[in-house]
Amino acid sequence: MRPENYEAQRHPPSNEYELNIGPNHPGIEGNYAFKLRLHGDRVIEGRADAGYLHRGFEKLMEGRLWIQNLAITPRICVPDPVPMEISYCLAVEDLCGLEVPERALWLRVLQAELSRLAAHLFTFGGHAATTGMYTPMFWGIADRDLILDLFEELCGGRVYHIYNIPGGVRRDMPPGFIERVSNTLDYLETRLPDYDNLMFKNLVFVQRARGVGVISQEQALDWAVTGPNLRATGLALDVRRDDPYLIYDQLAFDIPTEDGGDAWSRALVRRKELFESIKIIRQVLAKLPSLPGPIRCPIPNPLAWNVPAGSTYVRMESSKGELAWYVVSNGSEKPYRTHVRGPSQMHAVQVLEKLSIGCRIEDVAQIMFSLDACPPEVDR
Amino acid sequence: MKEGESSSYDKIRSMTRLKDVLEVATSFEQSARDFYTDLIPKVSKNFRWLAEALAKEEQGHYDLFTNLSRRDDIAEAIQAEIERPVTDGQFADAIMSPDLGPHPDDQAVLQYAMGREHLAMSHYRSLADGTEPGPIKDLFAYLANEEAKHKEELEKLYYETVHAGGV
Amino acid sequence: MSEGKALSTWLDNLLTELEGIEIRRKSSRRLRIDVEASALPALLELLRGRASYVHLSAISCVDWPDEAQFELVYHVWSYELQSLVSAHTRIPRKPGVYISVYDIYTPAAFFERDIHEMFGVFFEGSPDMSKFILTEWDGPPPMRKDFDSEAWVNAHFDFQDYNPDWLQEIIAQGGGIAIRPDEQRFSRGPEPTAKGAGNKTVDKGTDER
Amino acid sequence: MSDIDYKDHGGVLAPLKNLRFFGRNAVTVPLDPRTASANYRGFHLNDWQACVGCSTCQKVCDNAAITMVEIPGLPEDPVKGVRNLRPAIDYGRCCWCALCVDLCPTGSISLSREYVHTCVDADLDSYFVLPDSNGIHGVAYDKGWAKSVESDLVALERTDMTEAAPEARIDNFEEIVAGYDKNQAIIEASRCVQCGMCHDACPTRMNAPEYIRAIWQDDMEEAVRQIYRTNPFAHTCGRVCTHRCETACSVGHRGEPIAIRWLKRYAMDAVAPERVKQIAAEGKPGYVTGKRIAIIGAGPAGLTAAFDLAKQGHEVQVYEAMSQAGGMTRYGIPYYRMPADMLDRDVEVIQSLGVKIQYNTRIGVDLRMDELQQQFDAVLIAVGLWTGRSTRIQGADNDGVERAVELLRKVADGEPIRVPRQAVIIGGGNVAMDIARTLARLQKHRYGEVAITLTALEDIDHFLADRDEIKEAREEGVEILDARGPQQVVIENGGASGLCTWKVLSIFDEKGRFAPKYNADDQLIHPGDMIVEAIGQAADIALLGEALTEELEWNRGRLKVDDGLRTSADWLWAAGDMVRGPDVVTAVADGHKAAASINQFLCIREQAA
Repeated sequence: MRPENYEAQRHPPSNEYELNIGPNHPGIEGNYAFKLRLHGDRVIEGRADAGYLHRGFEKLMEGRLWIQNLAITPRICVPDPVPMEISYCLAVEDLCGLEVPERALWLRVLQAELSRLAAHLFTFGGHAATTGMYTPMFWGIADRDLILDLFEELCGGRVYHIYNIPGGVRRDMPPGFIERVSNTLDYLETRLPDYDNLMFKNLVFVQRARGVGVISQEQALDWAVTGPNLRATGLALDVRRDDPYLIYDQLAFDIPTEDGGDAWSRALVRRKELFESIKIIRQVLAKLPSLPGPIRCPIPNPLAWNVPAGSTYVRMESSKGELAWYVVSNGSEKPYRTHVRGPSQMHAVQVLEKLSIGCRIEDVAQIMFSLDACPPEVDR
Repeated sequence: MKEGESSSYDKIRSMTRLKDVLEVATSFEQSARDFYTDLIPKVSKNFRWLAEALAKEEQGHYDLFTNLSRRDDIAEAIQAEIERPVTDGQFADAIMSPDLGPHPDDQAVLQYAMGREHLAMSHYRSLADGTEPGPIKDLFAYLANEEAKHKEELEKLYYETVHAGGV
Repeated sequence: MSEGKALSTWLDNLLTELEGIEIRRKSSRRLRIDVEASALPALLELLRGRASYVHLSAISCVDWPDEAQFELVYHVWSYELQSLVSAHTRIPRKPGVYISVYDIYTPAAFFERDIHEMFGVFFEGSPDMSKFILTEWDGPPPMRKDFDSEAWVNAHFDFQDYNPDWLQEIIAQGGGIAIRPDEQRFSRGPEPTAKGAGNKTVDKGTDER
Repeated sequence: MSDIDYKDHGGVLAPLKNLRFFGRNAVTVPLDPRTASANYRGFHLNDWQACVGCSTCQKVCDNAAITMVEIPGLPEDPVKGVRNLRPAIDYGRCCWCALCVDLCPTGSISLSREYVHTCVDADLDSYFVLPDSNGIHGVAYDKGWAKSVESDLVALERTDMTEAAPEARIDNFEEIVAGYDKNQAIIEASRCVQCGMCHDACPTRMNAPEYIRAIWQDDMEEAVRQIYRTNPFAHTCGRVCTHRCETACSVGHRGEPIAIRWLKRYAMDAVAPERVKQIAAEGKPGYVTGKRIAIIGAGPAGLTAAFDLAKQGHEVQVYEAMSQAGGMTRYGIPYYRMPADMLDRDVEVIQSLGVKIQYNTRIGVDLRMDELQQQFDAVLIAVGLWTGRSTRIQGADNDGVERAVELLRKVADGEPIRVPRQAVIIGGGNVAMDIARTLARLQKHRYGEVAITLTALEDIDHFLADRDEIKEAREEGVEILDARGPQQVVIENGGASGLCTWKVLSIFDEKGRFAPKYNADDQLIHPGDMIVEAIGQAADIALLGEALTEELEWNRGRLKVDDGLRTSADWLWAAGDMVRGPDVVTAVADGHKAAASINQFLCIREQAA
C-alpha cells in the first residue's frame, strides 16, 4: 500500500483503531499485509492485503517454452519449492503421456520428503518466534541447512533445485549420497528430543499455542483447509494417501493427526510428520540401490516440442497442504494456461481473517505461522 | 623427342669438360622452350595457358643450366643436389606420347611434355651410368635428377587436369 | 477401493439425471464434466449435497479469445470417493459476468476474487470483489490473452545496457555484440512464436569458398 | 489430547538436566567459502575451442540472459560450421538453471563450482561476463554441472530412413531412398536447434532453418515457399545434393546431423505440383520487361537463371541439345538415385513461369553464337561438363573401352548398350559409382549375377564419392580396389579382355597436391570384357566457335568470369559445372548469381539508354 494511496477510514468516535501489520514485519511470514481493526487489544476484524510478492508467474509461463518454465516453477513457493517443480513435470508428463522410469519416481519422492523436512524445520522456527522464542529458529535454520547441503549434492542447487524435468530427473545420485543422507537423518532424529524440550514441552509455548485459532472439522472442510492444518482437526486426510502420485502407494507411512484443531495441535502434527518423512526417506534409501535403469525417458528437442492439446489437474501434498496445478495446452510449444492452486490461498486469506476475529493482537502472528501460510503461493 | 636430338646425345658422350656438357644440355632446353613458345599461338585459347606454363618451365630450366654453367664451382654445386635423388614415379610411362597433330587438346600437350621429360631423364641417366665416377658422371646424374623433378611436376599437373575433374 | 468403485458408478448414473452435460472419465480419480453455464450451480449443489464432493479445490479460468469465451473450471474433490470432478463451463467474454457459487462453497470467494482481478469476470453474489493482489494496478486485467505483459514491461522499463572493459577491448579489435538476446530467444510474449521461431540466421558465410 | 506430556514439569532438579548442554561444543561452521558439490551450478565456463558459436544456448535461455558477441581472431569457417561468436552472460538475469549446458550441441559450456561473486570492481566491474575456460574471476575452478549422457537434451540420433535392401534394389532402377513419411519428417525436423549453420554453409544460402521449422509445424506450403526463395531445383537437390549443410550442422558435432537434404525432399513431395507452381510464381510481376535472354543448356544452372529472370519479368528462351531438360541431373545420375519424374516436376515448375525450352537444338550447329548475340539482350552459357576424359593408356582406343558419361547418357536416354559379362571401372568419384552400380543392375538383370571391379588412383579415404555411395556399391557386389594406377588395357583377339594396374604409393607433397607414384612390381590384371573410364569430365566448348574462343578470356581451362559470372564479353555470361566444377547445388547458386548480374546489367543499360 503506497502512502499516497492510503486514506484513513473515518470511524465514528469510538475506542476502535486500525492497525496495519506488514508487509514487512517479523510477525508476518513473507511479504504480506494484514489490516486489523482493534478494540483495545481485541481484534474486531482482520483483512488480508496481498500482492507484494506478485511476480506474475502464470503470465510469464504462457510466454515460455515448456522446458523453460522449469526454472520458474520452484520460485513460486520459496520455503518448499520441490512440490512446485514436481507437479509441473507431472502435469506435462500427463499431457504428453510420458513413461517416467521408476528410479526417477523414487528420486523425486526422496527430494519431496527432504523438502518437507526442511520446510517443517523452517516453520518450527517461525511459529516459535511468534511466541517470543528465537532458539528454535536458530536450530531450525541450522538443521535445515544440513538438508540444503544434501540438495546441493543431489540437484546442484541449494534452494531452487530445478532437478526435475518432464520425463524424470536430470541427475542421478552422486556416489556415497545414500550414506550421507542417512547420517543426516540420524543426526536429525537425535535433535528432535531437544526440540521437544525446547519447544513442544515448553510451558511458554504450550500456554501461548493451546486454544488459539481453533478450527473445527466442519469449518476445516468448509473452508477447504488442507494439509497439517486439516489433520490437526483429527481428519487423517492426505493427498499422498487419498490421491497417490509418484510411488507413495508403495510406501508404508501413516498420517499423524491431532484433534485439538488449534495452533498447538497444528505444530504437533508437523512435528510428527517429521518422523513420518524420515521413515519414508529411509524406505526410499533402502530401495534406491536396487533400482537400476535410466533416470529420464527421452523427450523431444526442447526448442521444438509441441505438447498435445488438453488439460490436466495435478494434486500434490506440499508441506503446507494440497498444492494443485491446472495446466492447459493448445498443442503448441508453450503452455496455454497454468493455474497454481497453492494451499496458502485458503489459509492466508479467509481462514486467517476468520480466525483472527476475537483473538488478541499478539496471537494474530502466531495464528498465521501455525497455519504455515506462505504468501508467494497466494500472489504467484 | 625427334631423332635429330638423340644423335646430339652421342656428341655429348664424348665431351670431357663440364662447361661443354652444360652448353649442350642448355641447348636442349632452349629447343624445348622454342618448341613450346611457337606452340602457344597454335593451340586453342582455352588451354593456351598450359603451353605458356610449359614454355615458362623450360625457360626456368634454361636459366638454371645457364647460370650453373657460368659458375666455376660446378662440381661442388652438383654434389649437393645429387644427395636427394628423385625417384621416378613412372606415372607417365604408360601414357603413349602422341605426335602433336594439328589440333592437340590439353591432355595431348601434357602427355607430349611428359614424354619429352621422360626421354631426357632416361638419356641422362644412361649417360651417367656409362661414365666413370667423376664430375662428368655427377653432372649427368644431376641433369637426370632435374629432369625427373620436372617430370614429377608435370605429373601432378596431369593428375589435376585429367583425373580430378570427377564428381 | 471396491466400494469406491460402486460409489463412482452410482455417481455416474446420478449425473445422468442432469441433462445437457457431457461426462468424460479420464482416470479412476479424474472425471470431467462439461456443463452449461446456467446448469453449473445445480450440478455443484448436487455434487456437494448428494455425492460427497465437499472440497472445492480450485476455480480456474482460461481465456479463449478466438471463441470470445472464458472457460471456468470448478475442481471439486470428494474425500469418500477419492475422486476429482472438473466441471468445465463457458461464459461469453463480453460482458463476462457470472453468478457466484459462494453459497455452495465458501472457498470460492478467493478464487472468484482472483479471477475477477486477473480476467475481469464479475461474479454476482461473491462476498468481496475488491482488488486484492493488484491494488496498485490500473491497467486491463493482466491475465487476458490480449494483454501483452512483455510489451508493457518494455514500454515502462528500459534495458540495462552494459559496457564492461572486456567488451570495449573487443569492439576496439573490430568485434562486438552480434546477436542481442531478444532477437533470437524462444521465450517471447504470449502471442505464438512468429514463423521461423525468431531464428536470425547470422549470414556469416562468405561467398567465395 | 496428545502423547506429548506437556504437564510433566519434571522435579525440582529438572533444570539441572540442561547442564549437559555445557559439555557440548557450539555448532560452528567455518565461514570462508568451501568448494561446492560435484555437480553444483555455479558461474559459467566455456571452452572456446569446442564452442562453435551456434547460439543454441541463447535460444533456450528463458531469461534472455545470453548475448552472442563476435570475437575477431577466433576461427571462422562456414563450411565446417564454425563461427567466431561466443556467448556472454548477463548475471543480472541468469537464474543458473543450466538449460544452456544441457542443450549445448558441442558440450562446450558448463557451470563451474564457483559461487562467490563478492569482489571489488578492479577484478570485475559489471554483471555482464564473457565466460571462457578459466572462470569468472580468472581463478580456475573445476567444472560443476557439465554435460552428461543422462542430462543431454540434444536429439543426437537421426530418424532412420528406410532404404531398399541390396537384394531388392539390385536388379531394378527403383528409387532406393524411400523418403520420410509425415511422422518421421516431423520428428526429424523437431531435432533442429535453428542455429543457421546450414544456411551459411550452403552455396546457394538455402533458408534451411525456416523450412525445417515449417515442416515441424506441418505447414508444407510455407516450407515450399521458404525453399523456393533460393532453390528452384529442390526435388533434385533433395536427393542428390552433396549436402554441405549436414557437414556444418551443429548437432553433427556430437551426434548425427539433421537430415536436411531428405527433409527438403519430404517438403517438396508433400505439396501437390500445381500448388508448388502457384507458390513458385508468387512475387512474379505482372509486367513484361521486353528484354530477351538466351540460355544455352537446360541443366540446374541454366534453368535456375531462367527461373529467376522469368520471375523478374524477362522473356527467357532456353536451348537444350538433348531431348529432355535436366542436363547432368538426368543424363549423369541414374534413376535409382534421381528418378526422372521428380526432375520433371522441377522443370515443369520453371516452365510454368513462362520459360520456353527448345529441345534437340545444338548451339554451334543449328544456331551460331553470334546469331544469339544479335537476337538476344544477353546470353548465358551453362553447358556443363559432358565429355568424359580418357586415361589414354595403351589400348585405351580399343572399342571395348567406354567413357562413363556417354554410357550413363545412353542408359538414361533408353538406348540399349552392350552389357558386359565382366566390367572394370577406372575412377573413384560419384560418376564411377553410378556407372558401376548401373552396370551391376544391367548384369543382374541380363546374366543373373554381378561382376564389376572398380579401381582408382586414390586410396579409399580420398575417394571423391560419397561414403554412402561406396557402402551401397559394395553391398551391391561391386569389388572396390583402391590405390591402383591403370597401366594398360589387355587386348585379346581384337577386344578388351582386362586391365593391367600397378600399386600406387599415393603421396601428397607439402602443398597437398597429389603426386601418384607407382610401384611397378605390384601388378595386377583385372579381367573384364569392358573397361569404363570415369576419371574426369571436360566441357565441350566447340560451340563457341574459333573466333569467340579467341576473343574471350580464359582461366586455367575454364572461362574467366567476374563474381557476377559475366565473361570478358559483356553480352555473355557463363555458369554451372563448366565454370565451377561438378556440383548440383553450386550450379543452382551460380544460376542465381548469373541471373542477378544479367538483371542488373539489363536495368543499367535501360537507364543509360
